[in-house]
Amino acid sequence: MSAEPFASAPYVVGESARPVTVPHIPAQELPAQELPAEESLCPVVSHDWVNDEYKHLVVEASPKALTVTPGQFFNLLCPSPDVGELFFRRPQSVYRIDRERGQIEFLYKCVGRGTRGLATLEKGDELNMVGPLGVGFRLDPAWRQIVVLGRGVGIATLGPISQAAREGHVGVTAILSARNPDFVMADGFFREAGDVVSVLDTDGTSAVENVERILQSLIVQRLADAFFTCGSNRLFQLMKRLGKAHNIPGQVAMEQVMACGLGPCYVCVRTFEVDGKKELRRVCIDGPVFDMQEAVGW
Amino acid sequence: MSAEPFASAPYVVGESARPVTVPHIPAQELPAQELPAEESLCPVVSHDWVNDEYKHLVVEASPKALTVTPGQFFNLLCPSPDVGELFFRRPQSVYRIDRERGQIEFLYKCVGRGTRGLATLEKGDELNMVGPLGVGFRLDPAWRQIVVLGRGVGIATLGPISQAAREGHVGVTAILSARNPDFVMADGFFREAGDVVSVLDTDGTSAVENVERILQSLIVQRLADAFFTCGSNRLFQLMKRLGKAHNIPGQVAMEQVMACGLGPCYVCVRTFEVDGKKELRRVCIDGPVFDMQEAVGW
Amino acid sequence: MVDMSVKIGAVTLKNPIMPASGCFSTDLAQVMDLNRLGALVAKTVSREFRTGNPPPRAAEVEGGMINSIGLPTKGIDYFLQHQVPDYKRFTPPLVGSISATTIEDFEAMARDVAKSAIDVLEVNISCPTRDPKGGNFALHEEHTYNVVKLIRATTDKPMWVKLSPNAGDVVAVAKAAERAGADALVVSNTILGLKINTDTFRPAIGNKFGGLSGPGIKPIIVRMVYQCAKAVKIPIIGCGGIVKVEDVVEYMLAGATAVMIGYLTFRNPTGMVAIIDGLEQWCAKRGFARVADLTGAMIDEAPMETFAAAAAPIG
Amino acid sequence: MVDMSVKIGAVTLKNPIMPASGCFSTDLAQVMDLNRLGALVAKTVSREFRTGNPPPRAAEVEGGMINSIGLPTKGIDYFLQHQVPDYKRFTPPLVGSISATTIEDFEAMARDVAKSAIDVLEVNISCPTRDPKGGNFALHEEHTYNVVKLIRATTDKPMWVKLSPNAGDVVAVAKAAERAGADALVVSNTILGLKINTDTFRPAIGNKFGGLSGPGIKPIIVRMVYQCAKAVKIPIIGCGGIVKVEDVVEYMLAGATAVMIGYLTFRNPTGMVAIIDGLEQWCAKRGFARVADLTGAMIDEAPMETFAAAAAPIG
Ligand SMILES: Cc1cc2nc3c(=O)[nH]c(=O)nc-3n(C[C@H](O)[C@H](O)[C@H](O)COP(=O)(O)OP(=O)(O)OC[C@H]3O[C@@H](n4cnc5c(N)ncnc54)[C@H](O)[C@@H]3O)c2cc1C
Ligand SMILES: Cc1cc2nc3c(=O)[nH]c(=O)nc-3n(C[C@H](O)[C@H](O)[C@H](O)COP(=O)(O)OP(=O)(O)OC[C@H]3O[C@@H](n4cnc5c(N)ncnc54)[C@H](O)[C@@H]3O)c2cc1C
Ligand SMILES: Cc1cc2nc3c(=O)[nH]c(=O)nc-3n(C[C@H](O)[C@H](O)[C@H](O)COP(=O)(O)O)c2cc1C
Ligand SMILES: Cc1cc2nc3c(=O)[nH]c(=O)nc-3n(C[C@H](O)[C@H](O)[C@H](O)COP(=O)(O)O)c2cc1C
Ligand code: FES
Ligand code: FES
Repeated sequence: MSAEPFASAPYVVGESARPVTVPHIPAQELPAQELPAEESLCPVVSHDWVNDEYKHLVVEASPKALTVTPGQFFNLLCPSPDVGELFFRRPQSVYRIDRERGQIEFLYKCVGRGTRGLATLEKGDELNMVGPLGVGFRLDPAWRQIVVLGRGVGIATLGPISQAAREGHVGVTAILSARNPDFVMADGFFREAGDVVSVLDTDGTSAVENVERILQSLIVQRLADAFFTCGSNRLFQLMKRLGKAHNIPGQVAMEQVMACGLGPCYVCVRTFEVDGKKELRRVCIDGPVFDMQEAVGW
Repeated sequence: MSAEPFASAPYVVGESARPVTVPHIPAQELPAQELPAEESLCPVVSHDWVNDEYKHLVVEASPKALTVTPGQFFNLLCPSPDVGELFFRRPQSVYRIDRERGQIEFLYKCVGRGTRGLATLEKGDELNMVGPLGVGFRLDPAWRQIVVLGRGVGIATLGPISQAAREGHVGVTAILSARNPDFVMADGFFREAGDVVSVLDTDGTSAVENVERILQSLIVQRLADAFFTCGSNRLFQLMKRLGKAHNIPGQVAMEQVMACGLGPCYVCVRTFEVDGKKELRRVCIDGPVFDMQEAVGW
Repeated sequence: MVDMSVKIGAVTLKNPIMPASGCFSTDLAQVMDLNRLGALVAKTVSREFRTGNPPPRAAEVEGGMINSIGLPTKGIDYFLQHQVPDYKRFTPPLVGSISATTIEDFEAMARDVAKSAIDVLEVNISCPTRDPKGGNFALHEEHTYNVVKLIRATTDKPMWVKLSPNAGDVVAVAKAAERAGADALVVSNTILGLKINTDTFRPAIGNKFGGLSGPGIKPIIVRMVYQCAKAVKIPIIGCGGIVKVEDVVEYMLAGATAVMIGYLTFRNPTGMVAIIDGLEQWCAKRGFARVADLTGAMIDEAPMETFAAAAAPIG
Repeated sequence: MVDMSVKIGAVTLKNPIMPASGCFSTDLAQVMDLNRLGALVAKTVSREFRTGNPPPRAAEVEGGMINSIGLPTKGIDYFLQHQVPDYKRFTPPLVGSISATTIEDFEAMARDVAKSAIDVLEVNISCPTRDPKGGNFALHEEHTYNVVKLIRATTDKPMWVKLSPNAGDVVAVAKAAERAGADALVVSNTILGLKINTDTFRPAIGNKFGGLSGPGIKPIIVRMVYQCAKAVKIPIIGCGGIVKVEDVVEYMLAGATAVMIGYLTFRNPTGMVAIIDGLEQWCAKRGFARVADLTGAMIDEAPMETFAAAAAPIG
């Protein structure tokens, strides 16, 4: 076809799912430094349904994308699942980092247009990702045993910190809460990192009181130097209460609707409380991982 | 995926490229009759590049779509070639009707977003078409020899009337005007129907004066009972002038940007002149084929 | 079984889905059963023959389309003698839309058209393409009051007044129309816009400015419907960018009693019928026995999803 | 080589591409070189600390997005002590944006902020989310005149006034701002809209109403830029829905001297830089030696594609 493209980059052109530019080297006024994040196009390596609602996506990542640390996220330009446009990107935290193969993995739940569009990607397609973004989890070298408690998509977010703990020879107990056995995801993956306890709605084991008993017993056994949680406000409140009572430091990964994902727009705020004073922080750049005692919940 | 679809039909859903409803039987106040047109989904049988700019599309048509007559058109819901939406359908006249195989063919030029999007359809994909629409060509049983004169995409529109003429044992001389030999399309197809004369920009034969000489000679040889044209305003003006001088009836297929394609919106008007009085007519429902002497041109 | 009927003053529609003026004619019987519709709405007519504006008359824009048709019409006599009987072959109530450039002519038009077999008189005081400088009655509350008042005095036919989203204070205009005796408000006509062709440097449509319609304008018009519904007691008909069942629901939640649909018909010629069917299913699934119960059912409070909503004072 | 610089009164920008206030911060240095931009534009600041509005603060709509952030700010002292120096690490001129609810406070804010190292004072009299009833200065020409006049008296810094598309007569407001001494106009802020969640029946964003931005509003704002450019002599900065090079060209043809970009950065964080590069290429290909020559270069006549254009009288 010899005709001129309809419109130039970025956005409306056929090229629009592609990254729009290679970031320029900062001007000499700035310390010559690597930019920490970028918009990159990552080929899909595999993309499979884990159960009725969740998909597991593996992409070939750029070198910069591979610098992602546990708890950080990427802001994904999902293809549209229908004839309408998608106007926002969708944030997804990284579920597994395979630096050897140069791959990054996501585990996500299909809930609306964005994730339904994401689900249409096939092996070989390219995914436009911005990242790595945000403040991830911190591991204190003094900790010997940590507890991660996840429910639903929260399980995905807790993957890399468990992986990192194992690599740092820190023991991990993963409590994975789910509706039924089909939704206990990645337990094999967590088992590589440490002990796994699944709690279910179907047999009532996921009840807050039962999870509290499990946590209490881990505390008694001195298997809980630090708490990590994601995915359930009820379970977060439980961990926060126990953490406070037993003086166990904790971190929580939070979610909020985002527009920019980078800090400027103040769309993604959540409430925090420090010394009895409430304040709003941005999930995208102040988080998504926050101190458990400062977070108020959602 | 167990989640509810994001939005119901029509339009924004994944279903939105599908026809939105089966037309209801008219209420009894109306004579129970078949509706003349419909929105239908037609599987793509083949779709090939003819040259750098033109594509040839064959679809499996619904029974109603197959009632299309030469000069009529379909209003096509083209897929978007980029991340933006397409808000208008695109009209394309039918290029070949194969009632035996139940297929309809289009020959179109890729000029902008709509046709570039159309070009992305692959064998097996479905094309949403509204039609058949408009008033097509008329063949007078008294005519023994007709002349069709087309340039560019206009050639496509003249295909079915040449086909119909041959089936009615009417002789056809097709004058096909093009930039260079690559753009003399479908000459084989026209050759089945009658004589073909190609005139080119490259060797100067497409000049209006030369085409005039060819037409004059056909008139002298009594091979021009009626004129048909499409695709070039200059050539239309030539045929109109000669037709008027020699009292040869003529028909012209016209184009105009459309919104509804069905008559209500008055977007698609062109100027016509009858007895010295100018008036506007709608290309979609009063045409696209008009009396050559009444059309003013474009 | 869902009761799909809605009442707009004295007029009962068998469902809340109508075409928008200028986006509908009996030509659509080519593809659909017009008797399915809640009402039929004719193209705006004015007294004299009008050619309309130079082509191109429409173009795609990012959120839908822009048009400047220029209200072509064969005039009132042709409308009364040919078009009204043509529409009357079908069963739904017929809404006749009128336009004029002077208040006196509007009064005379209303008198003449109201005497015909139409069921509702729609007063189009808001076409953005008539005067590019924006001198439409619906831009100003006094002009609106004056013209509606005068028309009200000429006829008892149900009168719907079509407002303009280009007014700075649409609520004031809505109240003026209500005070002057409108039976319902149509919110609204198109939004004035401009598209320039960056190849030719010329306007994309012949009349330069045009009116925007289609999905992109919906959030603006939904806001206006909501604001007007809080301010007036007469029913409101939402119009702007409806392309799916949820859009109708959104308009009704905001306070609309019924809706009009324009652009969708260009995209999906039988879309209105699909929406009627889909809306009935939506109501059934959500447990609404009457579609009319959706009107104004929006819950005004913020979505209390987060503690922050409680913690953050509204600026 | 294309001369990409543009002059806005006394200020020269090395190219016409700037971020829009509230859609930019030095946080973007995470992904791009901020020194590429024509100017840096800070988020609007007001005197006191403001928390902003309850989440959710933004949602997708058909033509882009709706937001009601509520102008959260750490206040003027923090802005002057921390944010101005932070921005001043970069080379492009710095535009400081201020807001206030009273005319007196606006005057005091302007005096205090203009004394800092900012290069341009942007007066945001048009944020649609401050008062949902719409009590913004930029809705009315006298209010605009009064506040701009008072601010003008306090400072010689270049002053850009940001208008509201919600004004009924944006041209009158533009003229009032010019008369009162504005050096340039930003056309414009967001359009007031409403999105209702049809699952929950609640507003989609915490503050109920929000401002629309993104591609869907472009034809409306381009029209306003065109109208204002015909009516005032001071430069106009186009702002609304720019997502590609051609959108910038369209705004400049309509009369804009430069543009501001908001939404695009959310979709493509480095989009502004891509547009700067693409605009230069576009100019080179089209034979424009200076990008500034695009300003107002629209050919006003209709596209004379058809004889009908000549034949049809404009209604
Ligand atoms: C830092 C972060 C990490 C995340 N990691 C994961 C993950 O690993 N796996 C996973 O399944 N999900 C994750 N999410 C949630 C994921 O972003 C949302 O499920 C997704 O954006 C929903 O988009 P949608 O269009 O499919 O649904 P929508 O129909 O848009 O919305 C469905 C729900 O998702 C919420 N939502 C919509 N847009 C956003 C947005 N931009 N940001 C956050 N929430 C939104 C809505 O409030 C609504 O409750 C993460 C979110 C954040 C903020
Ligand atoms: C009755 C009829 C039959 C046609 N038959 C054929 C055919 O057989 N083969 C063929 O190649 N082309 C045909 N055309 C022209 C075809 O419709 C346009 O080329 C196509 O719509 C361009 O769309 P686009 O998005 O690719 O280009 P755009 O970028 O939208 O526009 C490119 C050019 O096409 C014109 N155009 C845009 N939209 C329309 C529209 N809805 N209707 C008409 N013109 C438009 C524009 O004015 C412009 O000059 C026909 C047009 C009509 C009205
Ligand atoms: C092509 C076209 C012609 C129109 N003609 C008229 C008209 O004659 N009278 C009128 O009141 N509104 C007219 N309108 C406005 C529509 O009735 C409607 O108010 C507007 O299109 C918004 O609805 P939509 O977004 O569903 O199209 C016209 C709109 C279009 C697109
Ligand atoms: C999230 C968000 C925050 C905004 N904050 C401000 C602001 O603080 N001050 C201001 O003058 N405009 C603000 N705006 C309006 C933008 O500056 C701009 O006028 C508008 O978004 C239109 O441009 P766009 O379509 O390119 O986004 C904001 C817009 C958005 C989307
Ligand atoms: S999403 Fe913009 S600041 Fe977090
Ligand atoms: S395209 Fe609507 S009347 Fe022809």
